[in-house]
Amino acid sequence: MSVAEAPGSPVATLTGAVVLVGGFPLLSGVDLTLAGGTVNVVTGANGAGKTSLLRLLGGLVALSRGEGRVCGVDLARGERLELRRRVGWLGHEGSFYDDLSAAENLTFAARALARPVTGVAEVLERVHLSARADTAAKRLSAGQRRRLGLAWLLLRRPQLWLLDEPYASLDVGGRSFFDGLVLDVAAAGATVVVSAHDTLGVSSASARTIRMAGGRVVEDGS
Amino acid sequence: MSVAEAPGSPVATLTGAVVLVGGFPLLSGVDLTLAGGTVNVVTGANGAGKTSLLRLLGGLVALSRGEGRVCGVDLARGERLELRRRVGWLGHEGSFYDDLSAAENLTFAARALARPVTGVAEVLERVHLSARADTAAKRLSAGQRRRLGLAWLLLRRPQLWLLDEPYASLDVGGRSFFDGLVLDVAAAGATVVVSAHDTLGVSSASARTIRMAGGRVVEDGS
Amino acid sequence: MMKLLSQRLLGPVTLVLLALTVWLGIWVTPPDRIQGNLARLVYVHPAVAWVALYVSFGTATIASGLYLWRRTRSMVMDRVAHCAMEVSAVFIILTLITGSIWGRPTWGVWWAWDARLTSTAILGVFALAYLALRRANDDVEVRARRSAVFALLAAINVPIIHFSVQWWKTLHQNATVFTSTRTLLIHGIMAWTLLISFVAFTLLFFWLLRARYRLEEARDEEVARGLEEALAERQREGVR
Amino acid sequence: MIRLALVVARKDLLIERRSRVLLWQVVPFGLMALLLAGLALGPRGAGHSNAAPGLFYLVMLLVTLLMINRSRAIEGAPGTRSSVATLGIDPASVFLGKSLALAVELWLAGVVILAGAVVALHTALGATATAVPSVVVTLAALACAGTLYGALSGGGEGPATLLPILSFPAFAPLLIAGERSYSAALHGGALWQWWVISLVALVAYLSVGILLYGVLEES
Amino acid sequence: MIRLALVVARKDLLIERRSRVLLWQVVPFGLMALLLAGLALGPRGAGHSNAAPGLFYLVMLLVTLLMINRSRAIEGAPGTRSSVATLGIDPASVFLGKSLALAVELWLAGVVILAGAVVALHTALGATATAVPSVVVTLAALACAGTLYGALSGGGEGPATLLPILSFPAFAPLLIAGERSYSAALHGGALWQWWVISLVALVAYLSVGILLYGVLEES
Ligand code: HEM
Ligand SMILES: Nc1ncnc2c1ncn2[C@@H]1O[C@H](COP(=O)(O)OP(=O)(O)OP(=O)(O)O)[C@@H](O)[C@H]1O
Ligand SMILES: Nc1ncnc2c1ncn2[C@@H]1O[C@H](COP(=O)(O)OP(=O)(O)OP(=O)(O)O)[C@@H](O)[C@H]1O
Ligand SMILES: [Mg+2]
Ligand SMILES: [Mg+2]
Repeated sequence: MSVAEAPGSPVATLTGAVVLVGGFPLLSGVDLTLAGGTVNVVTGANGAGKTSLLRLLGGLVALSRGEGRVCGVDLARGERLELRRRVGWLGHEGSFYDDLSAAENLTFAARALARPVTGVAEVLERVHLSARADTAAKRLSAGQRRRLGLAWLLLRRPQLWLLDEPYASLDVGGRSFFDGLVLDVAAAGATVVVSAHDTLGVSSASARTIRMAGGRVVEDGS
Repeated sequence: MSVAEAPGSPVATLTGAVVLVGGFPLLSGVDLTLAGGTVNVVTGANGAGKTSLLRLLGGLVALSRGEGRVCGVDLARGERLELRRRVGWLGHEGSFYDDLSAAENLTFAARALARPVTGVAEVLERVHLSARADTAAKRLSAGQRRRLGLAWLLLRRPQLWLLDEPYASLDVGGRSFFDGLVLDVAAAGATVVVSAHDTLGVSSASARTIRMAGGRVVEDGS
Repeated sequence: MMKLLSQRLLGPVTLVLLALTVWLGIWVTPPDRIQGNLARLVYVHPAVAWVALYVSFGTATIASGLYLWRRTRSMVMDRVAHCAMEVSAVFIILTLITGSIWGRPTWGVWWAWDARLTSTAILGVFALAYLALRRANDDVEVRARRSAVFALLAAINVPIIHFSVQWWKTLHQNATVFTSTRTLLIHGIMAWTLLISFVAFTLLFFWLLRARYRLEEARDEEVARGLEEALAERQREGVR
Repeated sequence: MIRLALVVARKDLLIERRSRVLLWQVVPFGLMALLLAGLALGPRGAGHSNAAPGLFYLVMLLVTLLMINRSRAIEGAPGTRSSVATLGIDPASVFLGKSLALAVELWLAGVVILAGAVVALHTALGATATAVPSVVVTLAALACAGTLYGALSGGGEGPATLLPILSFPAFAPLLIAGERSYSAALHGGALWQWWVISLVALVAYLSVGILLYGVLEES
Repeated sequence: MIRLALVVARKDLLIERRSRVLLWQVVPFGLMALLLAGLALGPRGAGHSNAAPGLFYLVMLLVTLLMINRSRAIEGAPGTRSSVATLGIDPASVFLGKSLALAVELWLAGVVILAGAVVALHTALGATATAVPSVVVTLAALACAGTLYGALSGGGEGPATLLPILSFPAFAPLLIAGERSYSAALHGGALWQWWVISLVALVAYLSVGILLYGVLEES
């Protein structure tokens, strides 16, 4: 967050990136450059490697071969903890504590990030969860959990946003809120990478579409 | 499965159905009749109670107030085990064993249902998972897990199909396969209830759309 | 040149020294006055214990430490640590077995809740736990880090074992061979045999370590060869 | 019913073989617990051989708890994932199958722990051999009770930690019966009497399980 | 670092207070285990008071294992859910915070179990009171070691059952030290010597944790 790189300069570069898990190549050689302040949509059939690519970019899996630099961190040198601090991740599970309420989760995040706790109510309002502020996260509906995940990211304001199938579980209102959010975020200089099967609202706009298959990038509509 | 009710006769009837969990009403009085051999799409905003309705129909939560009869089982009398045998459920988690491979999971199901084990390969082929037959279920991608869930249902051939956001995680091919499957299933006399935020391929066809809000049915386009 | 020579000679020299130990231990040295022929275990048990505790566990610990230190971090260190720990597990088990065999006639029991015996057994469990930990992680880097930290934590046990005979009153032999003042308590041919046994078992360790390391290397190479194939196959998935 | 039970047991054992949790984690844990229990009682070595039967069963109890947690984790939350729920297998078969798989695992673990007890606690090997039939029956009873209590504590919100408190009271009689008959084998005394108690417990848990497992799964 | 550690500890304790796992499940389990261990050693009542320190620590060990599993379950898989991963809290603070929370929980549980031991195993109350400082330190060391081993065994594929085997060998010295100093308090003897061992262990685990927790979490 502190190191605001010049907009347009690459936030991530991968060369021949291979990710092996249990001997199976989740990624089989990805070459990719992501410019700062852009929105990138990753598409491809089931099992093509979209989630794996996002996980690599987020420092959640190790690079087995090839080279990679994300947010100024060298993936080959194994400083993934450093990287994870700079990226935000929204997956199917939700990165918060199930037993805490929506508000408590965000309060914890705000405290840990040394942000004012007053921001919490405002963020909850933005994702339309104010009515559920005191409900335990595990009791929220699928779409509400997604919204809480977005709220968490809003608080964190990471440099690189990695969103795995953001449309899943969101209702119509949630989707259009999401589209607006992504454009805002990119305009503010952060980079967004989205994996999707749906045609996103943002795809029509400025987004670059990257198509994957067999663990590689096969088409790059940049 | 054995009791093939006359097509058109109601498979499920709910009157004033209320579901309380921890004092909170997930459903706040649902009146609904589902005819056999139909496709029903449940829509509504996040937190409207779609998943809760499906869970009630599947015997996964108890009825707190009101009356309900699903697949010939009286919900108030608490014979939910009986009910669960007759319905098939596809949720976000997937109802199979993570440590077993895709094929082993289906083989177990086939054995337990006293079906020929040879059907497994064929079902895997239908959902395009043959190439991943020997991969542990926990290693499958999100969409592949969905497909495995469909394969499991295909083997079971339940009387009532409850599908929670089936489009999520499926790629374009998967979605059109799903549409075809649902129409087949309904044509064969089973009843399908789908919750969705997307406009499904089947909605355009014969489906009935039920809109929920605040734990109730607010619009019924039957 | 030196390297080549040592590589060629390690195996034969180890064998010769082991044979020498056996010959000296069984036919040349005299039986003990009290324990009789059983005392000949003195040429096996202390040497095996020495290798288990210091040589092999020490190698594993140092390699783990080097892995954790950023500058020397490499998969070589991880592999050395792994192989050394495996060999160490074997030697710890041998220590327990030879000790038990010796303990039955001298103390009348196979096992006692003596501080040294117990702490040795605990070290053995550490070694097994290390191997279990490696099995439970298949991300290479995660595995390397976790097992390195674990090996360091386990190493704290080694000095405890060594001093246990002094800290707690125990059944087990006090430091008899080398006392704290470093004077040798037994003499003549027995001392020489003892010394040779130590050298022989130490060399045996390095021989085993090298063999194990090569096996691991070969396995990695095979994996790398399989990898090309796996990559090609994965890439083909997209085309279909 | 038997056929289905075998299908279920086979599946559980297959999963166990895949993950090797028993071999690499539970059995070493059991041995470790044995060593530690020995330690906790202090180095007054003489007492150990007396305590051996009790310690053996105490350790087997802990092993059982771990294995039940595993067995429960495999099935996941009831309703969404359990085999009864999604396949309509009759609950009695599920109960039998899971108990059988658990019993097989406990027997395997028991052999190793028993060997550990003989070596580490100086129990007589011959006398231990006479105790084997009673151990087999007691462990089987433990397996049945464990499966039953696993279902009781399982699912919903209750985390794995609920299990011990629920099952411990039920395990206590088994523990005592097992300990007494093992002790009797070691020191002489009426062996069959405690043996019969274990057997009765086994039959009781089996029948309760067959009759009532469905009620538990339903909820 | 301290501020963040407090934030983390507070969050863990809040979650614990919400779920009441400690109160309703872990502590009753501990008492139960104490009773059972008493049973397993047979009705030779006299022996109990001697065995009390060992049993107390054995039970506290089991309690620790359960609590670590809880603490791990709270954080979920590393990378996707853990607070370090998603918030970039420095790992030393996370380690300190989680250890602190665990220590507080263990102290609370310890009070109850100690009371149970006094009542059920007839240990002298006054002597037990003298043992309290050593118990406090030993439990704190257990908490630090536990947090460390929790991170070691955590996440990825490893199920919760890996934890016991990893941590038991490390807990053993703590168990011995605690038992001896409690015994010394009961029967007279050099108290401070074992007390110092616990203290040294606490400091050692604290420093190792502060230095290396990051390495573990990173993976
Ligand atoms: C299971 C039983 C036993 C175990 C686990 C065991 C373990 C060990 C260990 C770990 C050492 C190395 C200590 C060090 O160098 O710091 C050692 C050394 C030794 N052991 Fe044992 N031992 C056992 C039984 C015995 C018995 C029965 C005897 C003889 C009566 C014996 C005699 C010795 C001697 C003479 C040494 C070398 C002492 C020295 O130089 O410090 N051990 N043992
Ligand atoms: N051990 C393994 N053996 C074989 N295949 C594996 C193994 N582990 C992972 N895979 C495969 O790797 C791929 C992982 O893909 P990933 O999760 O990145 O897909 P995705 O593009 O996100 O798909 P989806 O659209 O379904 O979410 C899947 O095809 C999965 O089956
Ligand atoms: N204890 C509770 N207190 C307050 N609200 C609760 C509680 N438990 C559940 N809820 C609410 O009940 C609703 C459950 O809705 P359900 O999961 O059926 O929604 P859904 O229609 O499936 O939504 P989605 O589209 O997001 O999947 C949610 O709004 C949730 O916040
Ligand atoms: Mg995916
Ligand atoms: Mg829902």
